[in-house]
Amino acid sequence: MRIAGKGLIDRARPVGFRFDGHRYEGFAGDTLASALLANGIRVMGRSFKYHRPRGVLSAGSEEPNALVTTGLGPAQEPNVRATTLELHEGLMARSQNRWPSLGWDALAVNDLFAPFLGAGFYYKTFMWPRRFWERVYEPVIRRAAGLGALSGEAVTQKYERAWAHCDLLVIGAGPAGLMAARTAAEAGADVILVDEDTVCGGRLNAERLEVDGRPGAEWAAAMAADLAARPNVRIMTRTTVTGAYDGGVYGALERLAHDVAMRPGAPLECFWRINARAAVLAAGALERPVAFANNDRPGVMTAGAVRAYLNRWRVAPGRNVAVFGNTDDAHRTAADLVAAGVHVSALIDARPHARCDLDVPFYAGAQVCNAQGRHGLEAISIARASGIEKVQADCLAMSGGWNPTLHLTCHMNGRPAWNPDIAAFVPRDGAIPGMVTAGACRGDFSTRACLEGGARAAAQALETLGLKAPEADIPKAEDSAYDIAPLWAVPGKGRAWLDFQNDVTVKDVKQAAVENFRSVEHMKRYTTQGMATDQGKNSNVAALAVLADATGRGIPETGTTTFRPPYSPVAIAAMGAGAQGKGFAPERFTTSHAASVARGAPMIEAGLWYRPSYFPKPGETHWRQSCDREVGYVRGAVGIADVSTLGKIDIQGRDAGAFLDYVYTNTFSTLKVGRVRYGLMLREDGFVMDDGTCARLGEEHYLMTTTTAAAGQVMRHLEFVHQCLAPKMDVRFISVTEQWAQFAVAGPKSRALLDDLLDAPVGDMPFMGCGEVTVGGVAARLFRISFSGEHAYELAVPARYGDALFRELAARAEGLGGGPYGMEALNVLRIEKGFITHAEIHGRVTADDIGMGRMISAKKDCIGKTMAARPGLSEPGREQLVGLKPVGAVKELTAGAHLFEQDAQAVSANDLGYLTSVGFSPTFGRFLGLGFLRDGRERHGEVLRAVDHLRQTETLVEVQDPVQFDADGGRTRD
Amino acid sequence: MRFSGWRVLREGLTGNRGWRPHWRDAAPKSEYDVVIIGGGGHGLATAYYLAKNHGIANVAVLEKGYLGGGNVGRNTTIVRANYMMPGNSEFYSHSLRLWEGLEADLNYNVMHSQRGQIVLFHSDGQRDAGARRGNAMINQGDDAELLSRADLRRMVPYLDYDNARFPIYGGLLQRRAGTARHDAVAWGYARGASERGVDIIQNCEVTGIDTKGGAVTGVQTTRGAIRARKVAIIVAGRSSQVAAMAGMRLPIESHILQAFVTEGLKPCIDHVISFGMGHFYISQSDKGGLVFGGDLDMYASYAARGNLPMVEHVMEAGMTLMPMIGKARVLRSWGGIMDMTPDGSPIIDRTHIEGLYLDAGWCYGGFKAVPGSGFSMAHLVATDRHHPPAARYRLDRFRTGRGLMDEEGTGSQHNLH
Amino acid sequence: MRITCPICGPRDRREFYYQGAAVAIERPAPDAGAEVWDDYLHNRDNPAGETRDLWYHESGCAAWIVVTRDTNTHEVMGAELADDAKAERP
Amino acid sequence: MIELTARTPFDGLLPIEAGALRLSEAAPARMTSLAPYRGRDKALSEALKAAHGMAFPAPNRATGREGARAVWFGQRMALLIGPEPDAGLTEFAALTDQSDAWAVARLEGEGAAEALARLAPLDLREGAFKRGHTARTELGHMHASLTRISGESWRIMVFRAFARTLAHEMREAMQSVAARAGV
Repeated sequence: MRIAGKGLIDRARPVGFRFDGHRYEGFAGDTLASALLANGIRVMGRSFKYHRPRGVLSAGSEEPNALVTTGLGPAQEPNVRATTLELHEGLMARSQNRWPSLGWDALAVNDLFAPFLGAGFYYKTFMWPRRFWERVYEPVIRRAAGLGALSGEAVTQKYERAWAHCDLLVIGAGPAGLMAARTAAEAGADVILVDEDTVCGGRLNAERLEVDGRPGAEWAAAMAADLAARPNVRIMTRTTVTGAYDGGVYGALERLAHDVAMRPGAPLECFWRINARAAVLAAGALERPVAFANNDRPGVMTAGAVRAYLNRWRVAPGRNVAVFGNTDDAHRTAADLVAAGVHVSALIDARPHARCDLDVPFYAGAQVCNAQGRHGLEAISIARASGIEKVQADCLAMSGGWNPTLHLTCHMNGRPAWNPDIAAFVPRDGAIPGMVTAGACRGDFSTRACLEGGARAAAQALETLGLKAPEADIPKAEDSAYDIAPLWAVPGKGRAWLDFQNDVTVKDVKQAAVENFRSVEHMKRYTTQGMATDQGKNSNVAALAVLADATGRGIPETGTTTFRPPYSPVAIAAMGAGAQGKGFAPERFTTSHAASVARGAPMIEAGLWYRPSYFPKPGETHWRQSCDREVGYVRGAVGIADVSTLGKIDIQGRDAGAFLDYVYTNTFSTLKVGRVRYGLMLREDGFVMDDGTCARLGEEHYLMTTTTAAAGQVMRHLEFVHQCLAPKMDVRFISVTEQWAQFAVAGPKSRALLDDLLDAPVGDMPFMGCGEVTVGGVAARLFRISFSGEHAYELAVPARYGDALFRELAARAEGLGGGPYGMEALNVLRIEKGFITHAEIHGRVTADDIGMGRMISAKKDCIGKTMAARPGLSEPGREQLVGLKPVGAVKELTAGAHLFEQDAQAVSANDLGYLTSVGFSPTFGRFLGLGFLRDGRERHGEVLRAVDHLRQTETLVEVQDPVQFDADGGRTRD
Repeated sequence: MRFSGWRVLREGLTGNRGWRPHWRDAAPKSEYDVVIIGGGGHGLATAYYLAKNHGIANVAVLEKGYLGGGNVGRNTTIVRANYMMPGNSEFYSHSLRLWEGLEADLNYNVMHSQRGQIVLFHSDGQRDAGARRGNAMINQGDDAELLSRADLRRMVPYLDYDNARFPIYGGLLQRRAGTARHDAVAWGYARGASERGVDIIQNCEVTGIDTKGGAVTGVQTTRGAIRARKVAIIVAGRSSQVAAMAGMRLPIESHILQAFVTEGLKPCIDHVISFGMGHFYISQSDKGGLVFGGDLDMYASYAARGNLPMVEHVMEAGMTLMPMIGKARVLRSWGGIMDMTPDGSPIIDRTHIEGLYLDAGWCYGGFKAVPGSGFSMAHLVATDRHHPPAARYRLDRFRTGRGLMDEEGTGSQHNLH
Repeated sequence: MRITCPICGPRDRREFYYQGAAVAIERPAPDAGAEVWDDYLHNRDNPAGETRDLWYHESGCAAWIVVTRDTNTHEVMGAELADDAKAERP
Repeated sequence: MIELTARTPFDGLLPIEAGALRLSEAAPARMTSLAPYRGRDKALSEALKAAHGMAFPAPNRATGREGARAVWFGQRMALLIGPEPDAGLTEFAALTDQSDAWAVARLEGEGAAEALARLAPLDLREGAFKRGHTARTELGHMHASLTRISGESWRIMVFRAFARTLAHEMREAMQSVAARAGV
């Protein structure tokens, strides 16, 4: 019910919205919760387990009950707190976790079975019959569990991430935070002031308190305006600091105002990483409920929330309100209600000595012990020495005292300390390096103490930054003492809720203790206490107190559970912003990409690169047809392939040769200028890391190539070897992968093509030779190397000419009866020739396994040499690289099939090896494979079974040398 | 007390007054046959199988904090047997079979749910490697199926098939893989061991290992000295420190692995799904939270908490793989301490000290190993012989290079598998 | 987490690649024997507390650095270039 | 003799405009990495001064002027941007042609640093990253070089093959900044 007065709503701007299909009206400045309360709606949700009707408990992000779903389709957002959801025109919200309706929920029947559904009941049953768990019990449980639902559709709204940097981060813009920010700003520090609310002010916006002689909210607004005008202050409202991380890094989630988020190109939310040299935590405090029977009735809410609805949103949460507490806050609440013209039916103060100066029915030393009204509070029962009295009330404002919002101080494993004076945990100093706490979050509850504390904390933080804080001018404000009589759970029958959302009651905690879940972590895990969406913000301390009581220990020795990031939940889309679709990893395009796509080539991922799979021709209906044709180009005429993705590293210096001798197994210092050599690199553990060719371009100048996959790893490895193992070597290197566009020109007509294309004929460049050439006047490099077993070259030009050169090469190759070839053909060509890729050098093979044991030079040390000599890497019985061809009725080979003796069962004990690469060879007219076979080199000629259970194929294969095509290499050398 | 639906019913009708402690909190005696250092999943399981399989019940499990407070209480609850290297293959196969009978054995519902795990692949090369693995699984007697893109579209339609940075080529499904309620596994073993006479001693930290003439004689603890004929170190996340008490330097680096859970949601993900390109895996708990994680933070740590770069990387992977989870909100993140070995596979072995045994180095695969590890470790401690499924988990394999089990092919040096 | 690169200054952890214990820079002689090599490549102190580990400023200046860090608190105490760290060794 | 047509890395991708921000291609004629050999750092710097009029830059700094700059490019490495390198430099340093290896763009306009703050983990505040400062860093998962040319004008370099991704990432960031500014 809306009441008169200004508050922070704009009555000139009515806002229409829908809840569960019904149309209502609120005002700009409302939250969904305040607007629903104003419209007399009390039931806003259902609890998790018992599906009890629930109303709003709080007025902040800690809300456990009033969770709704907003949006439709890809914009559907479950579990939105009605208490922080800003009302905007057209907002459509729906209640959740109920069927068929919020008012009548079928699963509310669970409430009747509550005696059988106590803490941990599911660990003791549903075990028989065994198969029923997956088939019956679990599906039923899963359907009943959960809160809201995802739409199942991909998110379409934009989210973003960003970095910010500052000297001082102030978390919370209440009185303490505002004072801290101003103090630091005046000292010249770069300040970021963050608050989760839409406006600065914190509790000042919810109270009728004065600061500096003016209403607190007004004072806060003026402070915020002053700060906003300063160039060294950045105010970020609607922003929650979600986590404190190492090195002064804070995570923060910003929700953009609805009207800003709706602009084209604007994000809905931004996840910030704030790097702060120092921080002031001024996050305030959260009020805690009191556990008593049926304290979860709609209409029972925290006293602070009642005041917030009254003062900020000008909404009376009831017409006839009772107030129950154990501090002066109860009196403050009653006074605010009276001032707003709301009837107070009872003021119950648990403190026996309490006095009341208000004209309301007053109960000192009394406790509320029960609440009536299933769909909305109707009456409460008050227990006092004289007996139980029932009082009518449609709203109960309850306060069990305040818990400092110290969550961030726990994010680095800091444990809070128990302060018996305020019956609450307070943060320990230094829990987060560089962070100082101020105000209510350290247990200073008066306004004056917050203002002072903010200025003091800023001064302290500034000192660590080498800045001097100016003398702070502390405004006038209330400074009342905090007088609390701890009250956690009111004794009595009936279920008294601790964790509202997860339906954890005092009984559950006590039962957990009986069953020996006495550690607070055990209790939490056994009962699910504190594991709901509020992460125990409303209930952990009370549950701990109940456990302490049940186990006969004090609260400090019972301990605390740990608060972990995020402070309040953060959408996956926000923290993973930009990664959807292609954004997950950058895309790397070769210079021939456009030309390949224009030829219809499907482009496939190769690391971050894209490479053409094959180049289809009209009439071809299957990739194999294209592949076979392209293999034919290379074997019969000339084929063109872009090989620019291979890593290329330019290596120079006096010790370049010696350095290469150290990283390669074989020797490069003896390589002649103008020649190329194949090299093998090991990891230090003795297994093969990578292979490739290395050309000697000059006396002190080499060009190394790596595989596409390992380019980054090899670069890192070279830097490691140089900087960490051989820093005295005079050698420098830099990646030139992107500098050169490089193309394989392969096949018997490759030389003819190049003779015609290059500005001067190739001449008699020998196999494994290299040199500088020009093409169209452009300086280029030519290497006579081959990955296909044919007479072949690789031609490299500066990348700007890559596109033009590829088009030229492809066209000329076509003129000679060839053309471009893709990865599929490249793969078949190399399998025919027994050349390896990372399918074979998959990290577990030695040089000897792939038949290159002799490439480890005996004359010198190299990385990996010592460990390669370990017995396990050199003894007989290892799996060795072999070639395989089908010899039985089944002609197909599949990679991943395992090898067995013909008469052996296909089980692990008989496993002899496996196939790594297969392809159909048009050259041989049959499938060919490469694989690893135990002692394979001794088994050439044997016939084995290749069994692929997954594809349900079994093929008889003959073992042979990996090199199946042109074994003597004549074609390459010709 | 035997747990059953009838018992729950009876207690419910009589005010739930008959429940008793799930396990007995014991005070340390001065001497035991076997002292197990570490009251986590593996330690409790070892105690349980020592008592059950070998009749050795004069056993103490010493836990420095609360039992199950280490990795068994902070993992992502996945149970699977999809290994291909000899050694791992037979071990995890055995462990999965134990899982399948665990509830009946323990009389404790650990909610082992065989909802199936799908490992996606994103290139022909990954499919071939996946096929090698799947065939190895079947050779071992476990189940595996190769799924096509079309199969996947039918089973898990919410993956991004059309725009993802790394397209989905298919997947390897193990139907018998799934999840279990992690805490319950520790509690169930504790209850089973306790009922068989094992002493479970919480808040008892071991501060020294006593030896004489090359043989173990007992341990020093914060609650006094305890003599023992045999001592087993089973302390994931503290292996190096405890082994150092016996003068050992282990092939282990301890790392942080983070995990995440979202707010509760209505059922949307039925399987366990692993994203081959993004170090990302996800399942949905019975409570409705999406439980997911990624790779190590990649720096040695005992802090059991991580940092944003990996947090964000995990979220990025989720968004590219299944953008329908974007609106799910992360409720909580946490970390566990992973004892990483050079080849990514564990150690169950004797040590150079007679009577001192080591069960360590589970990397990030320890949860599913709990039954198998307990079973095999109990066998080793009781008989001094390696249990065949765990016979390759030798401490000296790195020195000799024999029997390395590098599932990921990243090396048998500390490359952080 | 932020690491102060001796060359680039304080930078976000994501610019760095982590290698492991800094013993990696102390490669034994080829003939040092199996035990020494086993220690070099496999066995680790793995301290809970101060440690020295090796990082590579991969998307920064490409320097390999030795970082002194606390594995319990993640506090970064300092960093030096790997070749400086090597030069300091006796 | 055939004629090969040259294409720039951002061909067809830039410019991009959003609000006050503009991203355009700024491909220099020549880029050469200079990596001094052991003990030749000082000699290289002097030779560089004599030949091209600028000293070898200190870490994270650029030297020279418009048209001829030496930009620090990593540990003991600089990138000479603009001139054809003097042949005499090869005595002191490994010189490697990088002219085609990098996609070079210029970002200008109010809010440029804010747009970059969407992608780079660097402190780009005016006081911390001044005119003439440069950094090797990460830009949306890409290795990058970032230089503040003047107040709101930046040079951004990524590997040539990443040009399209950079254009996409920058467009998103620029649009966000523009939308928040209400333009």
